[in-house]
Amino acid sequence: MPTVDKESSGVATVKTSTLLPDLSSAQKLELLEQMLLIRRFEEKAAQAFQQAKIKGFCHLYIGQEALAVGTISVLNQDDAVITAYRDHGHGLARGMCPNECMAELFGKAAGCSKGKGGSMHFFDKEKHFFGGHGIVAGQTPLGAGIAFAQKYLDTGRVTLCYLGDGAINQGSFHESMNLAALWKLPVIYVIENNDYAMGTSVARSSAGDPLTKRAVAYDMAALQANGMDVDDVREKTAEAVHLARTESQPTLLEIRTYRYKGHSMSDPGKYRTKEELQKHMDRDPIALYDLRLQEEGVLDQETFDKMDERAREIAQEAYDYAEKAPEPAVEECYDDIWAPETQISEIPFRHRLIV
Amino acid sequence: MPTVDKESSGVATVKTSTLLPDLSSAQKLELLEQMLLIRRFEEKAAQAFQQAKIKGFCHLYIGQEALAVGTISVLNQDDAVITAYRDHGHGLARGMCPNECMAELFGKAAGCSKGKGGSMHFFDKEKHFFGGHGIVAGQTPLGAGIAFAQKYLDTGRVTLCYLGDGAINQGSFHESMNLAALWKLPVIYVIENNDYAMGTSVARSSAGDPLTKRAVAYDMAALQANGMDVDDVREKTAEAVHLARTESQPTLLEIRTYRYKGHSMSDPGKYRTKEELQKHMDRDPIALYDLRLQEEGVLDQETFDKMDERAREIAQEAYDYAEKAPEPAVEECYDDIWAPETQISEIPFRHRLIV
Amino acid sequence: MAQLFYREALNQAMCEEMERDDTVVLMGEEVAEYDGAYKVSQGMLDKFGPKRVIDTPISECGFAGIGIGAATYGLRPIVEFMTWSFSLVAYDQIVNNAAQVRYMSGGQFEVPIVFRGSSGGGLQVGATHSHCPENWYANVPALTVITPAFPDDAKGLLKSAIRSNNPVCFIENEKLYGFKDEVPDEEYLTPIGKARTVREGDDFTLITNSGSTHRALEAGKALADDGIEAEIIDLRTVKPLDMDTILESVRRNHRVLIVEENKPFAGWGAQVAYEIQALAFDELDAPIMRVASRDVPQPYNGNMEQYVLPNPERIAETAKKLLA
Amino acid sequence: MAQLFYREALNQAMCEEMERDDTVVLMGEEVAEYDGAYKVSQGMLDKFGPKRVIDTPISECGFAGIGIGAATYGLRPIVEFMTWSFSLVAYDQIVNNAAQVRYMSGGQFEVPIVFRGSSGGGLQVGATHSHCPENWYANVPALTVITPAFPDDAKGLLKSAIRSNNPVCFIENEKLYGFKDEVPDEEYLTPIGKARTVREGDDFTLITNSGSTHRALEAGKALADDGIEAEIIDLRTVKPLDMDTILESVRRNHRVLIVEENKPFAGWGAQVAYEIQALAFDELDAPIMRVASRDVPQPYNGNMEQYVLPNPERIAETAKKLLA
Ligand SMILES: Cc1ncc(C[n+]2csc(CCOP(=O)(O)OP(=O)(O)O)c2C)c(N)n1
Ligand SMILES: Cc1ncc(C[n+]2csc(CCOP(=O)(O)OP(=O)(O)O)c2C)c(N)n1
Ligand SMILES: [Mg+2]
Ligand SMILES: [Mg+2]
Repeated sequence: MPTVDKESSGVATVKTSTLLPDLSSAQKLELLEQMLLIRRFEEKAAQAFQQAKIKGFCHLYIGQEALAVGTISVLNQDDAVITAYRDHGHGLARGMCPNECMAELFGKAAGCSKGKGGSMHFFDKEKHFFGGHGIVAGQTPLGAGIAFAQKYLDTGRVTLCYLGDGAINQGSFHESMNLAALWKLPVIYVIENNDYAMGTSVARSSAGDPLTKRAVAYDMAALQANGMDVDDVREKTAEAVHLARTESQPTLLEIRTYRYKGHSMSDPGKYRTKEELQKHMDRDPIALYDLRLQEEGVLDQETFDKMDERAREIAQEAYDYAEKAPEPAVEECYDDIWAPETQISEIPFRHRLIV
Repeated sequence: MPTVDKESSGVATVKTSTLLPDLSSAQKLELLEQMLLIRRFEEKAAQAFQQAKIKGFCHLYIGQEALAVGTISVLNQDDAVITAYRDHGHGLARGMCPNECMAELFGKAAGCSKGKGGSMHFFDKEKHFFGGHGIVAGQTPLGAGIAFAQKYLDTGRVTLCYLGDGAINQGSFHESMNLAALWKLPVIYVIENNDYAMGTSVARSSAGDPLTKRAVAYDMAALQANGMDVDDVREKTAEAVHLARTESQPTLLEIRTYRYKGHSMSDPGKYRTKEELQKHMDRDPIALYDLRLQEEGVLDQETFDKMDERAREIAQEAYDYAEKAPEPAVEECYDDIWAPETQISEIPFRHRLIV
Repeated sequence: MAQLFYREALNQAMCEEMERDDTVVLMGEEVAEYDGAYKVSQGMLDKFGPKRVIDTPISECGFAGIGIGAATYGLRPIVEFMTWSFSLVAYDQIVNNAAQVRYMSGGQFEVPIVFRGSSGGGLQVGATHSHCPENWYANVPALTVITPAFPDDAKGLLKSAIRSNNPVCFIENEKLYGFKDEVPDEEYLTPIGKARTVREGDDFTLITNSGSTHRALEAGKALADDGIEAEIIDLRTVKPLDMDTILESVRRNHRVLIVEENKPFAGWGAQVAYEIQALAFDELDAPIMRVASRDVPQPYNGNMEQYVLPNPERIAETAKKLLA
Repeated sequence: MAQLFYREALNQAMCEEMERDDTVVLMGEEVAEYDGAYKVSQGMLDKFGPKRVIDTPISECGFAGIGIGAATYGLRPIVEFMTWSFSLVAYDQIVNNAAQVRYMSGGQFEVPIVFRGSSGGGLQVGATHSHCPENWYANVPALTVITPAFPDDAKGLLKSAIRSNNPVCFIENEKLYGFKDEVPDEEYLTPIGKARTVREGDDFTLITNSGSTHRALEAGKALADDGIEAEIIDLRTVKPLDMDTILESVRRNHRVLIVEENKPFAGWGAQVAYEIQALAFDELDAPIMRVASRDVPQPYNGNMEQYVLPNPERIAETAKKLLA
């Protein structure tokens, strides 16, 4: 069992001892499948955005697939996941229906949020996916709150709360870390460090290096993982999850990754060089895992091509589904504001149109 | 010259080399005088509060005198000071007029803030005293901003920004520390750790120990001082001030102190034992310094008694002054909202009474 | 009926609901070991223990968000702001998360949470500590805003708020904690969204809420001595507005005075005035008038602060202008 | 006269003022190396260097407060919020510090600061990103709130705001950045606190601001085809209100429609309506009407969002009701 101990750096870390059972070939292929699905889904979304079928903001996850897939793969189905606005990958990794996700991007009634949330606000209660949040770091207190409830209700469940490297400089995250550590909440804060917040590099936004130091202030456990290697992501996440589940201790998990596309579809990305981008694409998480599985003999090129073909099909089906799906009636803007009252009588006037 | 370096704890610290010239006897007596003045002023304020001449909140500084006096004594006259609502001590140590301070507590027009600010909102522009702020940690971004301007204008000046131990858990302080470290602002954040935020002990509010660890995240220099010993306070503050002045680097300075009275006048203080209080009163900063000076032969009992007598007189004079001072006219509530316009024509309707 | 202080009535409401429902928790600064900065939660730690009555660090943004997150997971948190003035650092959490997560999720998640605490001026705590946030929150589509003026309403409305499946801003008034009045002994719920006529009169209709209700009643007495009878409606719930009760009275009295502690520019009274003239234009014999706080930051000086607040004298004077 | 985009006009205003006064600095997320998220600060880093055009971390509360502190020390910061929706995490700094430090210090400190950035809906960015904060800030006594609708006003008003010795909330509109119109070539200042009649008409008076001005003008055209002439007043400054211009028009037209993007409950339009009926009651032939955003969180779906916003159709329909 991992225990918190302090390195000379002052960063509390979790002693790694392998907690993960070896994966069956089928399980390994499933990880690859999920990463491929995210990649192809996002490419399709990009296409739909260029066709103006998707509006507003659209933040793509391409390049970061191993992070969402790896972290979520070590969770139980009933553990909770909450993230920021770059949420397509997490939703799909959590098992959300690609059709409903794409329909949400198209703003259709069949979307996972009935077309009211959009790209930044995916939600799926059944999948224990708590969104999809547009305000930078605004989800970090919510993540602690979900963990608070999990602990209060003795569920034995844990929460993965993702945030970007730029989000660590919001006060809400600092308050959340202190509260999570002080109250021993089973939450894992996963910093998806893709080196940039829009056009601002970590070095230009954040004093202190590495980011795991942000945990020192609270004597909180901290770990780093390589976000391009799904196996490393899984191992480090497993340590943190185990610590949360067995000792109800939070962990700050910094995962280094990289986004291939612009911050959002409207970002030309002048702030980085082609070489820098290429360097990261050369360690592509999907190619890397494909290679590993082929070396292990779990996979051959033909199977991979089939899997990739299938991923493209699913993405295309999602696109077709979303396109055909009906628009919501505009009057439905008045629905979903309030939950029906069950313990008191309905509140009068609430649904009155204010003149 | 001090330079930042990291200890194994991961807390960056300032190499101490004595930066303070020896004090003359007169200077030492002045420190004692200031501490005595604050003590007697606060006692008089407490009396006035019980007489209902002071209303609202009144947070006394008794027990913490060495902290304000020691830190401010190493500043230049034109360095900036900003603090929270427990601000009487800092104002007096900064050289504010006791009469105007007491008049402010009485809500009189002659008060340092014309009776509009009250106990929590002392200000004195001439003394480079930027308040007096009621929202916990709300002054911490302002402190960084003042330091930003000092640096921008090449003033060579520095800013002391005080906050309480409870204030470290506000997001605004975290954002301020990151910005101060990232932009190398000449600001010293002084945590007045008196062990309690109202009735909440540090252990119940703040994960991580010691509080200087809060600086690690930002690779910011950090120091601790004994707030009951004015000499120790001066030495550590001098290190931080030197670092800010010569290298424009911020420091987190945790000073351990204790408040003898309730959080505010309305606090019975049930959360601590008489013994705990006594333990701290036994290392009273004034008694301690008195003893030291008497041992050094700088002071004898008679002189001390005279100084104390004088401090009581000044406090009484302030009380009398405040009591006699006239009430502001109620219509003056419309003054001091806006600075007169000098670069554009006055804005019409601004002073219109909204019907 | 028992005579209870406003603060005791609130305490009873929370205790009864916590006994009734294990998912109700109370969190906030000093609510547990200190018994509450204003003693509203007195004795609750002893009754329910530290698991359910929770002291927080001074992190309003953080613990408001924790309450919201916990609410989406099935708890029914009561989040106390020592005063609503301190909710400004949590404004984003309340507006963007508490009020919008249900909508943005297409109705998947419920957010049954009550934010409550003290508010308002009159105790000389100065500009940073005297805010009246009714309009800031009532402007936010999904939020319900409740502002009780009497102990019985404080209890009955807080119980209803805790049982609501939706986010409620429950805005108490610091000057009322020490106000004592009758509270029914048997259990009861006060309906959200219903105003209460606290004084009947046929010369004009005065619409008010919270602490201002008491100043209005004082003014009402003084006016009665001059033969002017005010009908005084205590909104109790600021949003949604009980326009039925308001319009019924306006149709009888044809003259309206609104008394609110909000600063005037787009305070809640402006909305009430707008709706009355929109819905009962022909019933009005005179322009609707308002007595709000003056449009200045809150001064510390006592006389000045009373001058800034809607005090009985200003209310009575304005009423006379209204009837002139 | 040159044809300039709204964003270019804002850029010129900042550049001219920074050339004129060394104490003016610009800080915000992506304002420097990225040329601004909406390209408002394009080229300013090259012109003025990193000391005066400063990229910030995503810490609105922190850098808003830094701007305020620097302003009390004599600088004149322009603090850009990428959008005003993100100012919610800085609400306390703006309300309690920017707007109150001068008052609480008895007038000792000046706070010459401009908070500016994009706002509003219509681009399908959803509930968290579409806020219209005019009323939230205009309610705060010391704040001046400016909401330009045209490039020339955007430039002239921003220059005035930067030269003001007091805190200004300068609320731009995302949909207008790409709007092009004439801007005088010679230097000029547009006075704060003066409304502008952008269309003359004698059937009714329409009062609006910012992006809604353009929707109102569209509706005005459509109505003209039906022989209805709207007089359209663009407030330009929401607080303080130019009641002279408003009342002068109301006295001629006797019917008033207010069009605002604020959510309706205690939006700025409620205040305008209140003041008009208070000051010109006998001039009104019909109740004042408002077209505001519908009282729901902002939906992502495009048609739904247009339905929620004050669109030209709703404006025209309501105008016809007003004249019926
Ligand atoms: C409080 C707040 N400020 C600003 C924004 C605008 N914004 C959206 S994403 C973003 C950058 C975030 O970068 P990071 O946290 O690293 O996440 P990434 O986009 O890299 O996944 C910014 C500034 C916002 N949504 N919320
Ligand atoms: C944002 C905010 N929350 C709560 C309060 C109420 N409050 C005033 S002082 C205080 C305790 C602060 O303790 P600490 O920071 O240790 O300072 P000390 O009183 O010990 O000097 C609290 C909770 C406030 N003023 N501002
Ligand atoms: Mg990033
Ligand atoms: Mg303390």
